[in-house]
Amino acid sequence: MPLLEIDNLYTNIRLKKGEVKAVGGVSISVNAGETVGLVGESGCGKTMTGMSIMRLLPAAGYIASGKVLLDGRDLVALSDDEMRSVRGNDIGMIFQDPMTSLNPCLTIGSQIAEAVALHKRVNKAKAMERAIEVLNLVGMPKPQERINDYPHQLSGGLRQRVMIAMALSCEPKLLIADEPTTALDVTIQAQILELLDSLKEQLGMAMLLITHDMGVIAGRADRVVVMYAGKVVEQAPTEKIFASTNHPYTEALLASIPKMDGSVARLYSIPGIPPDLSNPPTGCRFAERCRLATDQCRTTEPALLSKEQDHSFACFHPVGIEAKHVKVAVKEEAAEIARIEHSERKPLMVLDHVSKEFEITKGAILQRKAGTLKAVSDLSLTIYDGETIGIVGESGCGKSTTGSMMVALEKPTGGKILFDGDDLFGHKPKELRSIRSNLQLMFQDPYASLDPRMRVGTIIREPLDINKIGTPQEREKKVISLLSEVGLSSRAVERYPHEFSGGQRQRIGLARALALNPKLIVADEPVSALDVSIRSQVLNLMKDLQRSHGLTYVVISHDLSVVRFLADRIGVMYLGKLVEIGTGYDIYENPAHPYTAALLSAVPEPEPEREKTKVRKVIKGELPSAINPPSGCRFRTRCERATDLCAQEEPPMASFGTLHQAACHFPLISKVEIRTGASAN
Amino acid sequence: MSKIDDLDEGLSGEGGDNSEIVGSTSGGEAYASGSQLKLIVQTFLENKLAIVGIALVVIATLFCFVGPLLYHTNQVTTSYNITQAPGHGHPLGTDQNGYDVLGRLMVGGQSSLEIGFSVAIIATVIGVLYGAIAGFIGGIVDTIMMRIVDTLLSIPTLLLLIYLAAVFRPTLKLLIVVISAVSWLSPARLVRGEALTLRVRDYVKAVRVMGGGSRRIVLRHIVPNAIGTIVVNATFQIADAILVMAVLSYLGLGLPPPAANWGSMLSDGVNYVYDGYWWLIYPAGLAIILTVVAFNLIGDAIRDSLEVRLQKR
Amino acid sequence: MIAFLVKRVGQSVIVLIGVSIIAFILEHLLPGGPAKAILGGRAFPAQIAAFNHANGLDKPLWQQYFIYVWHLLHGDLGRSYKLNQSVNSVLATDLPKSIILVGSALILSLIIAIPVGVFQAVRRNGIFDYAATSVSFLLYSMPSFWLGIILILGFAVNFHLFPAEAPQGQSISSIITNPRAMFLPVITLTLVSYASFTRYMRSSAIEALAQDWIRTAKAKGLSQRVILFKHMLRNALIPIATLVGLSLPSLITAGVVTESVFNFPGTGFRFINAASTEDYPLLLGIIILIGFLTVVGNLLADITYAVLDPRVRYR
Amino acid sequence: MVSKRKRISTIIASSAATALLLAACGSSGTSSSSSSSSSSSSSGGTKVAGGTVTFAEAPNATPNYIFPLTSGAYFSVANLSQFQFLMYRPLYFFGNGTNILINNTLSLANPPVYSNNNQTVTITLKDYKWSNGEQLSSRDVMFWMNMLKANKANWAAYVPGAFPDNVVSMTTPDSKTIVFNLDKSYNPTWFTYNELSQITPMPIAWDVTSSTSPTPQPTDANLPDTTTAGAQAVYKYLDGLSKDTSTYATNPLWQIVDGPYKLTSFTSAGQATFVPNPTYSGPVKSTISKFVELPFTTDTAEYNQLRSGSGIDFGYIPVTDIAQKGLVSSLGYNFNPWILYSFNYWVINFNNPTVGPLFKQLYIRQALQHLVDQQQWIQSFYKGYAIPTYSPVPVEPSSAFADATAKTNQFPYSVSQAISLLKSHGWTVNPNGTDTCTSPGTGANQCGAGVTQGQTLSFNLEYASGTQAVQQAMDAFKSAAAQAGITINVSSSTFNQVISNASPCTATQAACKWQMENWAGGWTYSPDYYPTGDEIFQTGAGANFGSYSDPTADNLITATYTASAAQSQSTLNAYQDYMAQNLPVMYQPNPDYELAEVKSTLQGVQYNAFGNLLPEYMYYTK
Repeated sequence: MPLLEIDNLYTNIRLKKGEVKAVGGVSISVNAGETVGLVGESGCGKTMTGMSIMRLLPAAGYIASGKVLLDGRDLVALSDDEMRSVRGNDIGMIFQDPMTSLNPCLTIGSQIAEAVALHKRVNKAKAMERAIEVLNLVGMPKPQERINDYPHQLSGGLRQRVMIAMALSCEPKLLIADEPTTALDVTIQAQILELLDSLKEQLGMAMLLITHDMGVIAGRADRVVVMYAGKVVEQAPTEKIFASTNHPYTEALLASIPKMDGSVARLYSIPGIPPDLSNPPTGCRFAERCRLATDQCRTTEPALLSKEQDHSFACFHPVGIEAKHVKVAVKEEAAEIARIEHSERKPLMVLDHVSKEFEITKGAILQRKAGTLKAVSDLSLTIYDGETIGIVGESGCGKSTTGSMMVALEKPTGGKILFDGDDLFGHKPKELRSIRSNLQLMFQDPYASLDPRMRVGTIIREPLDINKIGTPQEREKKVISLLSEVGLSSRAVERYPHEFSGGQRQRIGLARALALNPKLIVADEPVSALDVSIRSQVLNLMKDLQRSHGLTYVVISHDLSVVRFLADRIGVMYLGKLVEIGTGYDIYENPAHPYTAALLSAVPEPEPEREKTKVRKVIKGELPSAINPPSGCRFRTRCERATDLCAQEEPPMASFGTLHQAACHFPLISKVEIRTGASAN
Repeated sequence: MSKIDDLDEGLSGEGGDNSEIVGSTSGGEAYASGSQLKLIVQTFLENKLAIVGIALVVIATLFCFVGPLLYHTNQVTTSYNITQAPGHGHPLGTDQNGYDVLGRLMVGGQSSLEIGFSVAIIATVIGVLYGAIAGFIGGIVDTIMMRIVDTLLSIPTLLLLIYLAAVFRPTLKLLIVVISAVSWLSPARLVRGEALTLRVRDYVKAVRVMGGGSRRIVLRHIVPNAIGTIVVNATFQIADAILVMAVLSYLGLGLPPPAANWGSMLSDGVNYVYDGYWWLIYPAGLAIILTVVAFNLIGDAIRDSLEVRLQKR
Repeated sequence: MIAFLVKRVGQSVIVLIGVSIIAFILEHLLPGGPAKAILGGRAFPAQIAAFNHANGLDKPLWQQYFIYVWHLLHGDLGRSYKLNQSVNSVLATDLPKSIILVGSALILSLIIAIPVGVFQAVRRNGIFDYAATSVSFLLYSMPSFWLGIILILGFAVNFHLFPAEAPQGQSISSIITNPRAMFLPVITLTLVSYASFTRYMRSSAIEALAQDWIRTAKAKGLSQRVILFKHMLRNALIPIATLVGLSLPSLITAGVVTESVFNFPGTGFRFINAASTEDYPLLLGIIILIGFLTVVGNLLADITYAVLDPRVRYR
Repeated sequence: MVSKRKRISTIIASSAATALLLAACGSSGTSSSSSSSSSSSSSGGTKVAGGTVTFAEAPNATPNYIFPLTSGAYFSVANLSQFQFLMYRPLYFFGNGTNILINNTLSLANPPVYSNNNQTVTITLKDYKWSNGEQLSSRDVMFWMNMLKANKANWAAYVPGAFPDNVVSMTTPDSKTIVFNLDKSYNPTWFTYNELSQITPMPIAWDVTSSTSPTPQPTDANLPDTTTAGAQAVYKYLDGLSKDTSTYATNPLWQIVDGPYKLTSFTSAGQATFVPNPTYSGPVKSTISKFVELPFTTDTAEYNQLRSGSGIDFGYIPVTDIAQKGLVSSLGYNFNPWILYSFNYWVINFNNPTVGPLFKQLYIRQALQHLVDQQQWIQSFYKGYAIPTYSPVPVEPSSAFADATAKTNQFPYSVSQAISLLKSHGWTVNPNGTDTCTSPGTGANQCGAGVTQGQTLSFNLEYASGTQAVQQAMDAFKSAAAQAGITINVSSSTFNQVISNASPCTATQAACKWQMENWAGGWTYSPDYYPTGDEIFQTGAGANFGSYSDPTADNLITATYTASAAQSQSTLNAYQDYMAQNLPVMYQPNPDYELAEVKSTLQGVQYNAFGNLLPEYMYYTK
């Protein structure tokens, strides 16, 4: 008998008008000691399923029908009191955002201990002892001292450890982890996933891992359940899901994810948007977006059928059985091409020993200088016309600040930025404005980057208005043509941003950025706020536009696969420093800097084989403060190869190939001497 | 630390309705039809209390401005028929000057509403300009301008009003000026606060990247986006001005008779609290309460519907 | 935290200087200047000149301002010529009484508003919530003097349950020992402040309840009671506590209307009397005091916030 | 509650304050008649010794100045009549029962003797002792006069040329006699009632300049008061002490009294407690053992306390609550309106550049007076508790001073008479519209000097806010005037603003913009007890706020204070008859000072027409 058995669960949410059928008949089972991954895009009902198990639905939500059996006991039928004794005791839960999931007013010790005291009926002191014990278990350094800390005194990673400790304090049989690492940096994500894995083994519990990240699933789950629009569309052991996908949705999902190996030239993208669950379509819910849909799909709902004993899917035209798999355009030996083209390009922007420091001040009137935050230190980089540079790094590494300086939103405190051979900040404000039209920014949050009070037409026309380009009629025309270029109809002109989806808004943002015919577009996390299926549309569009407009891109992202997909050359930043730069091949297949390698190994890939066999070099510890960065090599505090030399001397940039450079005393590959000197970066 | 500064604004909000639910189920992919104004109006009209508020305001306005055309009373000549109980051609009796109370309620309501609206308009215009300029120029000018506002806010409105009303002889215009003079502070702070939060929005950054100046940012982006807050605040200000008038009248610092407003009618009537002349106490009081409640309901509803718009983004 | 306090104190000082400048300007705005305000409209020019000289009013304005500030710094708020007493001694007798009245109303309104607000937030959009919201709207929209008078009509005139006016004694003890007479004024003030407190409490509680950590607490299996009182209330009370700090000046201002309705011999009532008898030095003295209380109250609110919220405390 | 109601008493208190401008000049004296006192009440019951009487002070009119040489800001009934006089008796006490007479029984001196064609006044003191054992002597009177001369600018009642300026010299032939030599002949009644009335002898012990000064003896020569500088130093010291109310009951200086009571406690809120002065040497000694004056913030507060039936022995009922007279009686109180010797009017500005020429036309003043419906106002607004005003000499309390003319309404309410007055002087009358002058000129049937063709009758009238009845009356006046086509723009302001606005001016001054000002308190004859118009209606007089100027009136006024004793009343009659007709101001009903409510067991209460409190007459019955 499985530990947890969800049987035909329906969960609805009442709205002012009608109901959202968030979970529409889901059946999932989880065996003891097993990790089941629950994947799907936002709004597919995966979180609601988790919440339904815990019966922690929002006030307007309710379980309409179905059973949730835990050890044979139907949780749905329990009284509130009985259910409370299950929560935290039999089932533990971890949430997405450790920054907001802990009560800011209580010490972490008391927050852990209260669950222990409640369920294990021990006194406070005993509960506190247990709290220290579990904190120790989750790898919290010096738990004895940390027990009286408040959540805000801890970093995100440590907070998530506290969350885990809390969930595990009563040794539950089942752990529900809802996007446990989404809010964390890659290296921390790897730490936490590793921890969860080992704890699961140690405690012999079952885990329901809810995530949107196929990479996380690939490496951690024994079995995968794919949800779409409130329904389970496919479930199978992890290897099978990836290797012999049967449902077109699962397949499309996988095909729309850029690969770390850079083998994909163009992503598959799913047309349309998910259905409105307050009025779900009859028939297959994916039919509207499915390349294989027939009339039958639109009228009849396919049942979840088992192909094999452990593999089932709900489709009339399963790929791999009835239909053919999608073809994904594959890149030629990309790295080589980049190397060849590069020599023909001329520099567009040169960052010459650029630094940016923010002063931290104290005091009311005197404003004493309390320190400087060294956001970017001594960064040199040349951007060639027509190429795409990717900048990767964890949060706080200075990549966004670098982007801001490139579009002249921030002024560097040291060094120079040359654009087309001109010092960008050597101009009067008025001249700077006209130069600026060559430098545009693409924003991360498509919801915040468009003025909600303006019609789309006005938004796209605004840069033309500001720079007084053309007559009003010409501007109107330009707006229409821009819209069609990004794949939106001219009817959009009269609409407001809130009428569009996130992906469409990101297109509007692109159209606006293109209005001034810029030479360089800095895209700061261009797709990180978008769902996987939407993401691929935008990424493809970005590639298309680059070709048609001859654009130069700087793509800033924490997502290494996105950067790998878009960029010709990639820079890796750590704590304000550029530690390595090279072509995608150089960086991903042949990294020189230990940090780059560690970063790469931390990224979960949607390749179960690779994930399972990967040698994990998990970076230990947390990111040091940028106010007082470590001396010498900034990475030395977390580097396995670090010696005294690293602390005393800052490693210079050294070449490892034509376009490949890294700053490390003890690189992973051997240096290459280049006669022309080291300034070819 | 801005948490405390924004306490007023932040807390007076009612918190998002089902934001969690809407967010997690529709995945931000919900399409709203029509313009956002339509959406706001739609949400607004769904609020039954808002309908009550609107209805009350319409009734009050009709009562005060159309009523006298239908119900003719002599509000010019006093009579010695004073403090008569309702009946005998005076449905609500007569007041201490022999005026018909029902007719007086209409005339008095006119000036109450006029004061409310005038104050709201003047204070909002001044406040928005001041707040926008502080936000527009920023830096040290902003600091100085906001310290001035802080300082003025440290002197309680009512006391400042009492002081000013005691020094200057109250006339309708002067009272409007004086009440406006203490009422512009909150819109100024609100608009400036909005400017501060809006200034860091990505779409404002986008304008900078396009080469747009601060002027454009303030006028085309910040002020239009703050308009909701401004309108809500103005609604509350109408209500507050009517209340303040009543209190000033009660304290003997309002408009002298024969000019009448609900506040002065009420405070005159209060003199007869022991004599059982209820018709001098309750009608004017009810008129004030209903009107003030109405404006508060409307303001609340507008705020809610603006929030809904934000939730649907 | 200390740097933050230093900064806040610095700002407060600037605001206080502003308040003193405004009060100084207000005094000199008086028709005929301070001398005429004090000596009365009919004073001979010679008398005014003598008064001006005796009180340094013939010195340059900036010098006068510094003399004025010098006096303020020594706690001298001026002299009420109408009462023939220093403003300080007037306040010394009146303020404690106001503090008792407003203080007890404040405490009482919090005692009612907190549970009601919490309950409203928990049973959001239920019948109780709607009823409580309507009541608070009604109270909020009611001119406070009218509320007081209706209470008098109801409790004192129609049914002789409570006296119609506050205790008239001049000493604090005579006020404390007459709780029956304190009932109506305290209740009036309580209802008025309850109206705003409960609305704050409700939204503060709703905000707290919507936080992720409430969900965490639920996931731990804690009971509703523990979640409300241990987790939610503690957080939701932070803004309320700062609100109490912010209402420090209301010790005087809240009483202005209520005290005059019930003839309560406190500072607020004194202020109104001073306004009607044109006792400008007393008026300004009280305004200065309130300005000071406001600034101190803001500071206290910030400190309370910092003390209650560990996020600020350990910064 | 209801702060508005408290003003009615402010008006009284401050009308005494307006008396600060009075003064004058005068001539010889008769002693006004006088039978001894003890008027009101004496019902059955056995008189018992002891007991406490609590007296309700008027709202916001608490004592706040103890030094008898009182400056303008503190010159009020509350400070003088109801506080200082209990301890420091004036040389001549006024008000004999409810009569407008000198009270020879309670005065410290025998009636003054006028000689030398009323240019010399001789005063002999009665046998009084200060509570420190010293004899009341002529030196004490000289002390007052020295202080007055040196500090006259600080004295509320000082007017240049009048007291003490009109006293050429003084001598003290012996310790009981003072002789005043005056600069000319004065009407003895006037000089006694209006000038000598202001003297309050002071103990020599007060003749000090600091707390460390040695205690002065009456026999000491060269005491500070004998030099101007010294007297000013003494004033400065005593005035300073007076500004510290907390020491009123404790400073030994203030405990030296010649009146019937001593102060034993005084709170900053104004609660004063008196006990009998055991060494009081006057004829009527206190029966009660304690007299307490209670402060109240509003008259509603007082009324609430009264309705509680305890706490107040001598209080009052506010006019607005008069309907509940019965309720109060049932609580064991006797009702008795207390009337002061005053008359009520509002001033019109003869020098106003716009409407001054109109006011200068007697027919216009008469037309306006015809629109004041005094009877109706008294009935409707004052509930019967007011007295009509027909001339500057009050009709009530009845006195020998008022003649028949003063007791009849010369201008009874009549819109039609007002209209016909205007019509007969060249005005086109337009009831409920606007009258216009269509026949300018100075002829008998023309508009009059300074009135132009097409001029309209439109006036601004500002009144003191806070009293319901006044507001009602002013609105009624506006209404009545409208019926005669006269526009009255009514506005209100605080009492202080109104009296401040209503000041004499010349047409070109900015301060002359005011047209009509009504502070609703009129004029109280105290401590200028003789009702002549020298300080209110004589050309250029300080309290002639409307700048009324009429040669006939001037002559008649001068006659009243320079006439011989024999002609005293006939000159006064001529003056009041002329004033009744000539309307220097607009007359309006004069509300009663206080609608007193006294515990029915409390007897002997005196309703002194000048507001003086005489607790020594009070006693309880079983």
